[in-house]
Amino acid sequence: MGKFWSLVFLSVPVLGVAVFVAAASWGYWFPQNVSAHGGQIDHLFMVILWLTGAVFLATEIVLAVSLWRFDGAKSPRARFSRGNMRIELGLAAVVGLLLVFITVYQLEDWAEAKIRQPDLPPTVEVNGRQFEWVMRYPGPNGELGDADDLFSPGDLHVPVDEDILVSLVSEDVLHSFYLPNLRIKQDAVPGMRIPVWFRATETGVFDLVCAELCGWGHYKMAGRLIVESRADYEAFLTRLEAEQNEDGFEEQQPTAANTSQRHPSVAEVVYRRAAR
Amino acid sequence: MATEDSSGDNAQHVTATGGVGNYIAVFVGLCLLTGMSFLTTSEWWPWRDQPGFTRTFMMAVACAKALLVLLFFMHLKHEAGWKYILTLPACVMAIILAASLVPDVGFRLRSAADRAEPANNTRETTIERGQENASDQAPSDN
Amino acid sequence: MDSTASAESIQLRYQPAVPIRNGKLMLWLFLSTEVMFFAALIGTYIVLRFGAAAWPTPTDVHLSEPIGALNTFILICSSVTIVLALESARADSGGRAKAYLFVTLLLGAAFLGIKAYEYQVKFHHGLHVDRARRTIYDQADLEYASGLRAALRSVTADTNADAAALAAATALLEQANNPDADPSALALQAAEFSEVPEAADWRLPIVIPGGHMWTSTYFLLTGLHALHVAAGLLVFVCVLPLRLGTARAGLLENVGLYWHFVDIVWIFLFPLLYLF
Amino acid sequence: MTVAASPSPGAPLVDANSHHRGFLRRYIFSTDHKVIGLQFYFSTLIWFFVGGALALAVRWQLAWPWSEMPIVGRMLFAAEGGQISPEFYTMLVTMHATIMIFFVIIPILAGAFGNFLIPLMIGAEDMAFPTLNMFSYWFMWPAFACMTASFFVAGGAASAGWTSYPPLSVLHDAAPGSGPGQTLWLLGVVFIGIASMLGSLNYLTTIIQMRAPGMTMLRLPMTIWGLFITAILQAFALPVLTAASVMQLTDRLLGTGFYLSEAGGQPLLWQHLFWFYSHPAVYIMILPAMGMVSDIISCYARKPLFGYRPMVAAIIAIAGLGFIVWGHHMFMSGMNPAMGTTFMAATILIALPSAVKVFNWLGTLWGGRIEFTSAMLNALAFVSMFIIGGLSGIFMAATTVDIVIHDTYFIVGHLHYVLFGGSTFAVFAGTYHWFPKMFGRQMNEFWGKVHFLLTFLFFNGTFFTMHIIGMGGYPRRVAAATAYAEFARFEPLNVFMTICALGMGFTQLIFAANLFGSLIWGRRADRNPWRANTLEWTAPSPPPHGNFDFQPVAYRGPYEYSSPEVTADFYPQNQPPDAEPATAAAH
Repeated sequence: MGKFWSLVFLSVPVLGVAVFVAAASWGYWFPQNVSAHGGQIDHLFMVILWLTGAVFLATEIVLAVSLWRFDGAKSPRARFSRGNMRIELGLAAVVGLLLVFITVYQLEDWAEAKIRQPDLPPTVEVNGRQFEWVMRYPGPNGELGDADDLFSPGDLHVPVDEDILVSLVSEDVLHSFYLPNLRIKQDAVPGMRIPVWFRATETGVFDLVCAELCGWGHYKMAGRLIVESRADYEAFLTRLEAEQNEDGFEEQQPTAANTSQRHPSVAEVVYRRAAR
Repeated sequence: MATEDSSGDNAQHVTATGGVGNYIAVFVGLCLLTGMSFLTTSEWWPWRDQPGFTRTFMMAVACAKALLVLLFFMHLKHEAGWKYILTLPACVMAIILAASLVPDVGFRLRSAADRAEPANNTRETTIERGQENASDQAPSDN
Repeated sequence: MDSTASAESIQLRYQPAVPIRNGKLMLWLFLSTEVMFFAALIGTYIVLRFGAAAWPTPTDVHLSEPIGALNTFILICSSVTIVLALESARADSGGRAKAYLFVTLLLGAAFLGIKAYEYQVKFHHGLHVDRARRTIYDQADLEYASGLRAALRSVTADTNADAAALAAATALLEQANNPDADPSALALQAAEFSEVPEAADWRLPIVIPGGHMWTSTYFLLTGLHALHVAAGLLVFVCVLPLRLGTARAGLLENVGLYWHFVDIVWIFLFPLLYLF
Repeated sequence: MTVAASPSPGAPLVDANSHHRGFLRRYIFSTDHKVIGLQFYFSTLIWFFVGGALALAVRWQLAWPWSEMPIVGRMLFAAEGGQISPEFYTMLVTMHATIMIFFVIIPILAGAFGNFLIPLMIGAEDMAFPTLNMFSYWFMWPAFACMTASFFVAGGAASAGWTSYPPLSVLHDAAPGSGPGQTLWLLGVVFIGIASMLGSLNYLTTIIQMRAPGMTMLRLPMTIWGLFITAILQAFALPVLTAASVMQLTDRLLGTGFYLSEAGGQPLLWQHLFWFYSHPAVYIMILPAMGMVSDIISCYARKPLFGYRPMVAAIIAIAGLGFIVWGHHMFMSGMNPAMGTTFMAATILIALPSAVKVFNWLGTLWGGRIEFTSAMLNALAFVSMFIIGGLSGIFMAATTVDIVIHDTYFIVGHLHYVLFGGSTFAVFAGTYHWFPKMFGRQMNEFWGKVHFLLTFLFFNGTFFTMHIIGMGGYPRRVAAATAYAEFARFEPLNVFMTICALGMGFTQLIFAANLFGSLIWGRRADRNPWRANTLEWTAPSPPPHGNFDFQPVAYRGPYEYSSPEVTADFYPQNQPPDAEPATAAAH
């Protein structure tokens, strides 16, 4: 039976590699990358995949081979050995070096992705609430956070090939601002304003996903990312401004009060109401 | 048999202590220290306008008191080496836990206070490294 | 020896690693877990308190430092009495041990009594954790204004009220009923109104920035500490009827170690909660 | 060797009356560690099937969203036309994880195997505090009751995820199960915390103070080392979760605001405190398994464990590092990114001791004389699967790569490779291995192998595929990704995974049948059916109250298989060096 079980365990590395090869060739792979920095993240993933893949193959094959070779039915007596400290230390050194390499190799990209915030005013404020994304663009005066801001739920419009700084907030519970095609993910936390930055390199319509469980409607908290040319983007803002001003009702009042009237959040409602 | 004999007997493990006089001395010390930290709230405390120093002083006093209780009332002064194994890990872990909350929870809210926004805006905070921008107005505030 | 030996009379021998009773070892390990428990709570208090945008002063929340110091003194006394009880038990004078333990019990009860008095003072001033019964508000906003209106309405409906104060309350209510009234101005007037001796008991809502978080942390920390004190008292009550001779010195030592730990927690809570 | 009558705490060794006690004292409110261990075992087995059923419901929804579930759907959700509602789906994922983690893996490893094995393996008659031990089991019942009741309260059971992140879990209106269900969930967690804490303090005291003469710390079997370190992790980490849960309870019930930003609190505070426990909990769920697997592999390879001291050092290193890496669950949470770097470095370092362990298991096999028993096969599966789970963990540890795979199915695949592929296979292995000692009978080997083979295949079919859709960005905890154009391409894979999961679920019935069948019809086992070295095999099968009918003394480490000093291929720990070939208590 030793050979049979050896083959069972050998199937793990064989099928494991086969699955990855098949997935790559049948298109079950990364989402299409349309961001300036995404290629680097994919590259890092592949570096780790190759490294871990090599270790995976080596260890799993050694496991299968030892089952084949040292089947109790045919071996006379086990070789008595309590271990070998020199091999252990050598192994630890090699693995340690690999791990240090992985750590150091991606430090720079982490800093680019999350620490070195580009020096530009926020392009848009993205507000997560159950269960939709509400975008807030600066109005005609170009400043975000004043009375002439423009609101638009669902779709996030951004100009192509420009640095975008998103100011991420949440109104009620945790959400996660996830753009698979841009390799962007960041939780939105109530009470915090978190900057997210990227640069889209291709026009098109992509998914905006909520990746943090936010209630029963989490699965449908979908938005769209619309990457368009500068001209289209400005046309969109103009259109939005026109739509918003048609209401007439909102112009006189301060925006903040407006917002809370238009979008009473669960958190606000609960906090306001005297506790039960 | 090579191993030492086991002993679960209660009477064998009575640790030496300093005696009643010792306890009274420690008691007086604790009372004095409590008085000292209480003094910081009085008008005679010379460093009233330096809360940082006052708080450090009070925590130092509290640590001294805790140490007195540990050493004498809990007899750690007279115990063998095991006392380090049983007490230090918990203290180290406790400090790690509290310390690691500070940069993430403490400082972040602190930046809101530093901005000194109007009262209706205290809920919103910004990540420290984020530069100030005009959009700090909380959309959900009134 | 082998398996054929008669089993009935065997007492197994062990090889203990530390030269203390199992009970004492267990108690020290238990204290380690308690250290972590209070580390989480105190850590929470520290980060929330020093991260808070505003924090009330002791006078805002009717916190009396002398009472806190008195409670500290009581706990220190109880630590001395219980260690004296242990000494007496070791000297095999059970009566004296019992007397000391009884004094410790009384001191612990006194601590809890003072704590209860403090809580009662807080409750009297509307400093509840429970939002429905709390009269403090973090900020002067619409929520505060509606709370003030509700309180004033109940005041004006009170027929036994002092005529002058009643007139002032009616006037303030008229102002508060104006939808354009500035909540901050209302809060200021209400604060002045509360200074009137006859009206102090009516407990109009007040604005204490950071008041919500203060009640949360104060009641959590002191409450859980008081629970520990109460548990200690319960143990004292169970131990008192026993004969506290040398044979019970170990038990008394364990109880004492726990009690000293409770004392140490208070040693840190006192400056953190009362003096900072 | 003579028996020196020295006083020892606890009950006399063999209680002459133990066989005359009432049924209640012997089997229900027993203070015997073996009975308590088995109580834990069977309780968790029931929850294992409940949690598994919830998982299958989750899989059903993912493969065929909003379609009518056969049979079960008609019974449970007649109102929705037999389909799973989104509210119910969030409850399913929450309760599946909660049950599997808190009610199955942790109690079966620490509670069942820990209780059963610790005194036997170190040569003690019972735990240091038998009555306390009994309470540690009975404190599980309020937790069981809370969780069971939560399914039947208004709004259903907790549905804020097993991580219970506020504000979702604090605000009453935010999630469907955030009513009484969430409160019961928190109470359950607090009760489990008390039970585990009592248990772990007991284990620590027992292992420190009640080892048999000669059983030095470096002669302890790896199982005991795993359980020892686990108990330390529990003792230090659990109180933090208890404190955090108390704060969430007061937030929910009394109106405090620790986790509500509107009140000056911080949602991230919960995440820090929660993961301060729950990351070490990951090791609580794997370290005892690692220990058991080390023992089993060495026994069936008939070869000493390769590198005993490095193995011990690795366990200690994993546990030590495990305390300072919790932040790697929070890379995307809005945590200070600079802290993310520190947490990443510590996390990646954990791969080092893990690699040492895998290498040593392989080193143990190499040159051995391998016996392919059911226990051995499951232990080998543990090694094979742990390699995958460990390696896939490196992707998440690397902060930058975590951006794309955080909260996707890549994580789901990774954690199941560690928890099912790792811990659960170790539980199977431990069951087959120690069943003779628990009940004095052998489990059926043929059905054991059938169960192993099917579980192994279906398991890999289910969870390996998750890495692929995770790479594609498929988010976890969504009832159906139909709202997203990007993920439609993965639907065929979802169907495939669900079919495998169903197969895996039904395969477990073989295990249950084998387990209960062997209780009745199993072949009688003698004291040491596997010719193993450790002390538990020198006691009768099953051991009586008091465990040993002789004074156990350890003369050597637990892994002296195929030692050149003796002709037999094993050399029990308690066999005196000169007493060849009389193998002390082994028949």
